[in-house]
Amino acid sequence: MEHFAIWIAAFLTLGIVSFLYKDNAWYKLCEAIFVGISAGYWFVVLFWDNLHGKFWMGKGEDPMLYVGAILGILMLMRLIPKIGWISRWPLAFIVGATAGFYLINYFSSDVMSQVGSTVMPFFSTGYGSGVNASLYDIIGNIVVAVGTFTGLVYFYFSKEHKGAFGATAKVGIFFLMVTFGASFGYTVMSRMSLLIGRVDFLFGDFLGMIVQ
Amino acid sequence: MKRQIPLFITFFVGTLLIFSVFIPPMETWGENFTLFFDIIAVFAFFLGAGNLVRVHVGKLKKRKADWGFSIVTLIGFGFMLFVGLLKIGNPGGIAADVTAPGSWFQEMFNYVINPLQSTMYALLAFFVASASYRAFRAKNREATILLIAAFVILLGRTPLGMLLTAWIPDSLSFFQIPNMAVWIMNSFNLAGQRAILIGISLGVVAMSLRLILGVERTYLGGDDNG
Amino acid sequence: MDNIGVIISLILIFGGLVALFYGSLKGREVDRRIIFLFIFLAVAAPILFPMTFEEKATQVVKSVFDKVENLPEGSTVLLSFDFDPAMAPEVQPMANAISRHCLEKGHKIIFMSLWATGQALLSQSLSESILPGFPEKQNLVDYVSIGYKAGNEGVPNVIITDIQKMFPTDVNSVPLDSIPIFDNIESCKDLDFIVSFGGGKPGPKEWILFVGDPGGVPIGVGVAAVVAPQMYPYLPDQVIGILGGVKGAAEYESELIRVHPKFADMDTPGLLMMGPQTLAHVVIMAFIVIGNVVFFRGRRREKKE
Amino acid sequence: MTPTRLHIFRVISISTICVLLLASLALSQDEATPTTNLSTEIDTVIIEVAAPTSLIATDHKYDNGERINLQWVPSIDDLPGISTVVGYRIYRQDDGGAAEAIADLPAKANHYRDENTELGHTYIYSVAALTDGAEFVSNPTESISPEREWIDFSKRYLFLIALIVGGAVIYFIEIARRGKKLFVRKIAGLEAVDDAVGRATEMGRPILFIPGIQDMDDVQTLAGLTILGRISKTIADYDTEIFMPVSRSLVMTAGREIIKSSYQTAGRPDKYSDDMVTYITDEQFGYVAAVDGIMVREKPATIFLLGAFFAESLILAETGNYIGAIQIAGTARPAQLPFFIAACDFTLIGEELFAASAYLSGEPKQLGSLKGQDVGKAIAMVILVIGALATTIGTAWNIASMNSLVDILKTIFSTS
Repeated sequence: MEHFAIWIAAFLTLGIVSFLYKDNAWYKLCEAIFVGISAGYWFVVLFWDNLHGKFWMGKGEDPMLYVGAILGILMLMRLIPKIGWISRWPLAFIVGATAGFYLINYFSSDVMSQVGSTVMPFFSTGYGSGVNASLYDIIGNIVVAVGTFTGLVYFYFSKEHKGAFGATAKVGIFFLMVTFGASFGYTVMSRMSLLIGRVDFLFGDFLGMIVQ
Repeated sequence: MKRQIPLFITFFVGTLLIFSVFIPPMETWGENFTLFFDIIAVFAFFLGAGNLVRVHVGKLKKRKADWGFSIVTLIGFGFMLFVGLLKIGNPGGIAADVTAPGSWFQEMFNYVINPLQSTMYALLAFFVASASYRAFRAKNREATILLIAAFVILLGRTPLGMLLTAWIPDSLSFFQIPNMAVWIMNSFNLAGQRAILIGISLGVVAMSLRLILGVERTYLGGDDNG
Repeated sequence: MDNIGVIISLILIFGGLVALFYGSLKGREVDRRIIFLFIFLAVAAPILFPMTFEEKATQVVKSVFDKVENLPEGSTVLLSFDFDPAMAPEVQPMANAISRHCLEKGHKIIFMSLWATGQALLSQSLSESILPGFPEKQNLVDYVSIGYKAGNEGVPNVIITDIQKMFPTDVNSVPLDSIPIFDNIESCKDLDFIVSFGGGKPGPKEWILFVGDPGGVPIGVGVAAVVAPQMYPYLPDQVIGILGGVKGAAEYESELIRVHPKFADMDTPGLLMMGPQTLAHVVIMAFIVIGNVVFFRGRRREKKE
Repeated sequence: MTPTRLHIFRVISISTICVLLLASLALSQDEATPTTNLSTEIDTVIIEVAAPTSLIATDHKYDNGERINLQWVPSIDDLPGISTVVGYRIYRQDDGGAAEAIADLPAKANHYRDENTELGHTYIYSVAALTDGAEFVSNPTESISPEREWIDFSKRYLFLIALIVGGAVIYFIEIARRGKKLFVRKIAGLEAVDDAVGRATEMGRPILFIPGIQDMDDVQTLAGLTILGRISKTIADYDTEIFMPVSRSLVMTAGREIIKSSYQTAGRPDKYSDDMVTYITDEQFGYVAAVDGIMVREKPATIFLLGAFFAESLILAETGNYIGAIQIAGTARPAQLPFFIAACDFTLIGEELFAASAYLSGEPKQLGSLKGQDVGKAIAMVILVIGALATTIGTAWNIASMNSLVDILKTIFSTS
């Protein structure tokens, strides 16, 4: 069984990789398997967790469940063309709830806490710790403050990027570009380790070429 | 009417959830939303799965290009439903968790989905390389900055970065490339991320308000029969 | 055999890159499949033919190394394995390297873990990697493992004043009172150095906040790569040095071999893992250079026309 | 200054002053709860240990009456070194019933929060110091009932600032509704949208729209879908082919609704087909495998990647780039932005994704909401400057007034 499984895994691995050369039947086969099996997987998991788990197992415990079920059934009204428009109700519910939920969540975790953490002294390693920073930290602190400020200027919509404002926005773009370049470079290592894992599997588990 | 009711639902639910954060007796309403959402999503899944089957059966019937692979998809989907809903080979029988180790369902995950997943994920290593080749070119000032930042960080992640700047005395170790790389991550990167995050959340606030107030109603589709 | 493989693959990779560079001088673009092939070679070759590159330790790693190196013989060091199997590939190599270094220098080591799953990894490290190189070292005299105790950050918070209260015995139920290492050690304040290996919570940060800061004990940390940038603000006062990810481990291993040639034959998972990483990074940088050469050649040609 | 700019300026300055005033008021009322910690160092061995003392139960503030906080002074024998106290056990009497153990805590513990109380019940608590085999119980508390608060005052600043920013958004929507012209600058990626659609029409090749891999409960998906609403109108007008593979069934439903109505508005309902929007699979990389296949086989001329993306961002964008499609991407996941920047022709960075639908609509009301957003940014910038300067001056020269200003800011913006 174990051996067979390794062969299957190797077959699928190589099939996906073959896409890098060009689209081909082997890749199409793997893709078809992937789509069919994974769609089935999620369908089953959601069925047991959300339908069976909530309605059969915890029967009647929470009347709220039935509100959800009604909304779900309204969703299925799409299948009946004449009253398909009812399915907009659960959709409207989800949109409203998402909007309300996110509005305040994002506001507290990103606006409030991010703005709060910009309140930082330049010459200290932290708030209330006296003048104790090295040149390294001081430059770093100033860069963070300037970068955040100019970055926000870049995103400002109400003013044309011209004159002094435009120049500040340019500095903002400069910071964003450094950010993007740096995070790109930093991520390379973790992406490579994924490949190392697969190559390790192919040469080690599958071909047995790695002696250790 | 067909449009008014959904608009009202959006407004009502949205406002309620905003205020629920500030009203302790309503603090669990956000969780209820998640519960509702999960349930609606399962019902919607019937539509999705139905669509999947319809599309592939259609391909099969019309003998469209690659119809053979549609058979594979349909068999795979049906097989997973079969072993998953009946819990075939599950050591704990029908009462056990569907993903119990040893069940056919879970074995399929381990031996088929898992290698496919991780290989697809591993393709990123190749695409990271081809994207760097093409994108990091000094076409203009912004691209040049992007290029330099990426290059310094890449250098800093290899022994090369240290070798190139090893002559710099320890007292000036800041200028050694690996240390510069870290410094860039801690200062420039932090600043950029912060500006982006603040911008995003303000964008979310305005977007949410447009939805709740009904200024934005695209998601409802058209006025008539629907 | 291995050496021939290494040489051939390096010639292939770098010869190919030179050829592509030459082509780029003529303004020739590189097909992306060629790039893919090079990435594959760069990752596969060092896996098939183990290839290591000497890493020169950066200051942050070297400070940890120097601390261990310069402590007087017989000092007591605490090494905490605060990680789970998911983090292990990144963090375990450095934990092994530092443990070996401590034993080599004749320091006494107390091993422990703040993670339930860390204890198994700790005993695996001990029996498979660390101890085999030191047959003369005795349990309870030269090293001891006191294992895992529940309580998260509460554990360091307690052992800063009293180790025995949290750990009445070691992993084999030997009372701490009867263990020679603990003759002069009552709390973490009596330790000469503490290193925490981890990346989650509880982990290095908790050691800094609950033991390093209040107790004044020097702390070193070994963390997963993604966490490393978050540790830098603690330098140099709250943390002596930082080992970040596989790269940190590789640097430490390199330094260890350089200073103590005795370790030349030890297993160096950090350096081994850095092999494919380094080659892949170099290949990507080479392609960035080639891309720019192609770009500038093309632009010059446009201007001429 | 133009009137609009004056408005923004006024809103910002007035709101900043309001916040600072309210904050200083509130701060003066806040009282810190003193933490008691009376550990004494004694070097004698006591077989019997003293029970914990000074046990106090208080209602947890700003909740729905399901929490009670306990605080006590640990046993004086709970010392570093030779202590025999191994932990504490909390007992609770519910409505005069028998005392039940509800929690065990490690040694040194001096507080506990009971998160399982019910409104209307009365509770009496006691704490026992545990040794090996024995318990030494404290005096019980007075009986206490959890209380329900109707408004969570601990979130007052969050409410206030959200009110100011939200208010500004609504204010500008209203101003725009009344017919006032508001200026919003061009957003680079969005200028390209029409061209990109036009290109696909000219080439006679389809447009691929990818709304990310998250469901309708992610606001980024909603942003992507509203942009789809604008784009699909142009598509319907030009009669270009659009294809939208999705990884969530609900997104499929919503996507169909949107595209269908665009075709109806364009007067071509017969051209619309449900096949334009297809569900693939919920599995992240399964979806990616299929979309990659679609890209290389259908060769779309234009690809939109607008929504929530994870690691798959680069796989999709690189494949799209390979087939030579014009790609317009946008996401609010900062980790994926570098990859879109590298591989796509235009990238909507974070906030721009949300602004896009408003901008593309061209409706004054929608543009007004962007102005409101700017008020939020302006506040952030003002706080950043004031805060950084005040805290720098305050810490460097220890100036009390600066330090108290910083304290106020820290209090307002602390979210915990």
